[in-house]
Amino acid sequence: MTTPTETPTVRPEEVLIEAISGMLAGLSHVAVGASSPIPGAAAFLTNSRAPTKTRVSILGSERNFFNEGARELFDLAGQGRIDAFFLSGGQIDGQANVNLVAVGDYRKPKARFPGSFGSAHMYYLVPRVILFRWEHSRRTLVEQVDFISAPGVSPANVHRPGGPHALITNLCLFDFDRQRARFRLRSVHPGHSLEEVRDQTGFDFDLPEDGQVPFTPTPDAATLETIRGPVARRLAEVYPTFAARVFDLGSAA
Amino acid sequence: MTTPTETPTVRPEEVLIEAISGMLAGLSHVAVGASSPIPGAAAFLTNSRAPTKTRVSILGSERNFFNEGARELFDLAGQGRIDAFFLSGGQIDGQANVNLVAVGDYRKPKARFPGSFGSAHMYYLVPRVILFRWEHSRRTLVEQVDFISAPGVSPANVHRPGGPHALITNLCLFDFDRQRARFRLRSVHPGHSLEEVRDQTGFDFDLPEDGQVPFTPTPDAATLETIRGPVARRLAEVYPTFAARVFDLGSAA
Amino acid sequence: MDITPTSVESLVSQVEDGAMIALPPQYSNCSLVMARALIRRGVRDLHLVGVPQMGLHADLLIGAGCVSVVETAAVTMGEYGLAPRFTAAAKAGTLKVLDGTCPAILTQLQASEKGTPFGVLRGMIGSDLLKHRDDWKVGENPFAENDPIVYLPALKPDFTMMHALKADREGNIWLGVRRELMLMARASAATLVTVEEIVDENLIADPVTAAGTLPAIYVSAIAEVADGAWPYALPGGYREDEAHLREYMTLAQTEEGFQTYLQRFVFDGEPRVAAE
Amino acid sequence: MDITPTSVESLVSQVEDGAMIALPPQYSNCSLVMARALIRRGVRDLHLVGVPQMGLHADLLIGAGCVSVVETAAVTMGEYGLAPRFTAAAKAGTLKVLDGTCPAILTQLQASEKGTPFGVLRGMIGSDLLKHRDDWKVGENPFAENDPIVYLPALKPDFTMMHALKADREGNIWLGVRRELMLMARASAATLVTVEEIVDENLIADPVTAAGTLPAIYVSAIAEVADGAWPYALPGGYREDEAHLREYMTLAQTEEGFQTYLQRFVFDGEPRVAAE
Repeated sequence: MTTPTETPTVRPEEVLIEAISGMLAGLSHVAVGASSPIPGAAAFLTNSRAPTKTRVSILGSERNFFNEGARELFDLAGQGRIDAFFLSGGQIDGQANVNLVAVGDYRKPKARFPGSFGSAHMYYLVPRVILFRWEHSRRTLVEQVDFISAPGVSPANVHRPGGPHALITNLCLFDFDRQRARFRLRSVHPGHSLEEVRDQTGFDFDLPEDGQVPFTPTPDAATLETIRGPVARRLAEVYPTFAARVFDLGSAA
Repeated sequence: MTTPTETPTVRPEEVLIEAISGMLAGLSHVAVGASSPIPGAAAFLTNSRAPTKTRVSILGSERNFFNEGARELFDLAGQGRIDAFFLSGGQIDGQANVNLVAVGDYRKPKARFPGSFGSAHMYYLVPRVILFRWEHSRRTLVEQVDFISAPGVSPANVHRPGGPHALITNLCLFDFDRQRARFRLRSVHPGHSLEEVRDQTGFDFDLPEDGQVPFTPTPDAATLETIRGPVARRLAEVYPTFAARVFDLGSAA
Repeated sequence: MDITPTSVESLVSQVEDGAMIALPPQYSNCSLVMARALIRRGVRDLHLVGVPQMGLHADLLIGAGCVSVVETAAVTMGEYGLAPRFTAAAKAGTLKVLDGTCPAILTQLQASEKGTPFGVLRGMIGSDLLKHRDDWKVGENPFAENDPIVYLPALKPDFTMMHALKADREGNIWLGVRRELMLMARASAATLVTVEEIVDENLIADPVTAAGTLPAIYVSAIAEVADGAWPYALPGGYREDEAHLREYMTLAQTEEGFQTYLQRFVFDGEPRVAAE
Repeated sequence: MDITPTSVESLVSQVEDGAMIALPPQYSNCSLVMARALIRRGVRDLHLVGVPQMGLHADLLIGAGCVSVVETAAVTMGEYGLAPRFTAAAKAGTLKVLDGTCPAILTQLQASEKGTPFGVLRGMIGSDLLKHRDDWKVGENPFAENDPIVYLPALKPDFTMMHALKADREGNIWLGVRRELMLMARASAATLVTVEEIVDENLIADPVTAAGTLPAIYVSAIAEVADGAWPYALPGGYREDEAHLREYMTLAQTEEGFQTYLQRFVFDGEPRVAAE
């Protein structure tokens, strides 16, 4: 573990935390998966800004309010008591299908991922699912996934109050249009470009209607203070490794 | 509340407690409904005789080992973890149908009972259901019930590992033959007669194969001591009114 | 995320005519104080759901004319006898009774808890319950041949009402082993709770009490009110008031006597437990 | 009704080749000491069920050749990376993987818990999971028109294996909020438990601890063994042994390295946590 010799003004992770937090503003209950430190930080940031409005629960952590065991998160989703959730994928395609299972032939795969977790349920039921994948490459963002753990869109007769809302990577932020089943680029993170996004994306996507691609806003000074202070400290309780690496904080072993 | 001036040698309730206990011997788990003091006493007696063998749970009491709330009893039955249970009925008929709902027209009944409770589930799933009805009369033991809360027998394609095993009243003990869907008199309680049973029973029933109707055995001295000692004391914790009345014990208000 | 306690009258002011209200069984955390407040409010056409059965709280509401439908496995006064106002209303045909059986009602709530449109349950086939329940269906088990099973629609009450020993400042409620109350709250759109007291400790943060605590996310509003289960018992709190229940049983045998009871114990202000 | 504690070796001696074993998720009361004993016993063809996912306990058993089927929502080493022996076996095609999704597995266990032949669940339609699961069916909701829903058969494991902080002399097990373990035990034919210690207090008789206690009726056998979850954490007990898990991840990248690990930490006697 190396200590950065110079702290950058705004870390790339902080841009994502701010962008995601913007998509969570005003929601009542945000649930975060067990290995999602950046979404977790974004949820904590939203909660710091509106502590009486937005609840945050971290799956698998002892720091949530569940007491019904593993099924409570999924039951809450079924009851409509979760407003936003995060999913990732070994592959994500242009129709927002996610693959958490395998690359190549399912029975003898070239790559095998851990498995679908709760995606094949949560993706259907949580109104605002934000896809999060740090690595933006043609390996991860593909034209068509090899295995659909959970589809981006469903026929009209399939009960589906929820679905994909956006996709955020280390390069940019896409919105998802459920009617057209396509991503539309919303913004590119500072230091990156539309060309880089095009180069690294395996699927076709739309541009903003006015054709102008803005940069993803960076957090202001007050927000940075919140992220690096209370948010980072809460994060260190749940994701110590991440907090130690990014914020130089945490209870490293 | 009057105190009996003279304690009878063997109380009628004690004959029933002993008879029921005999039907519970060797079972692993006996569950008893909330308002069933005689079956409860029988279960405690069985447990006193074989404390490491037979568990007893009293529904609705805080003195059981449930912690999943109201559904646990029914789930246990569904799992096959309950060996014996008790049901009663405002009416019970010759096919062991029980009526816990209404006499006369269901929509505007002549008599209305509290309701079916869990009978329409437990009667199907618990291997040994013992029907208990203190009042043995043509009013309670009828040819055909006016409302079937739970049927005595079911067609072969209906999943039914459980069902009626016996019927015990203040007059006698019947066995139930599920193949023939008929009761067979096993014994008449001391002080009563076959004629009295015939007079007071609204349905037709079989006699023992040898035509001889024995008396229901009375508990021996050691058993009476157990019933009046440890069993009565445990009963007083759950059914104080009954224990006070029958055993002159309990925490009367 | 703190919850601001309110009054019992404010809790029941949320309940509109025709609401579907889930009520706990008579041995488990009944909020009699809310039942009395509902009567004073003069609410009408309630649809009561017994989870899975009900007692005095239902009998009072029925007798006071607040109820048009009861959906339950039983209405019972236990050792005290038949529930007098329920029995009278059922016999008069003025009350619609949706007769059920305990595990069916629990299954219907579990379907809501899980967000599925229905659940299934063994038993019931051949029971007259099914004859009178158009909302229950016998269907096939798709994993076997000729194996009928009962399909039960999800039941989502508008409200659950309960009384508990304590709540904390976040709105978490101590329920111990009475887990049907957690099921009811999860299955219902809103949950109104009266508690004996509000405590400073955080019930869900303490790993020892967390398992027996209803998390605040399921709780809509709370009022702090002593003796809220009276005359029923509160597990861990107080025993039932047998003398009062006998008095009720005597008075409520007639419509006139019941009105006397209502006047004395509901309309003339909120009674408190007399003896300790 | 007391239960007589036994040894870990005696617990796993009940497990025959081909048994279906439900295992808790990696963050919840895994009995690694039983997994190691199973490997020493040389059991074969196990069918592991992850409730709803598994970690090191499954990776060890798979790598040691004890497993022919895994039925799970995931096998994961969390922040440490992909589960190396699971990944290798899946890529080699030598392990049958029944890929599921968390709430489906929980629904299948809930069906067993309730004694129904199946349960239903929203979601999944259009997922490739369904393509590869002949045992899952898409059917209709009988209470609506044109509303497909997934039907899932009841899952009844032969065994559940878990580790807990404490048991009492009756065989009641403290689990706190880890209620998936109670579900697993209720759904399974037998439940084998290792515990850190056996205590004199009665966990189910105390109303404060009762809610978080697995009742003894669901418990088949218990062994008292310290550090039974090691190198995983035990909630309320100890933290995970990160250094050991990193060592595992390094060694288990190759078959050879994994055999070295097995020899050192499984076959050469039962290791204990080194540092406190």
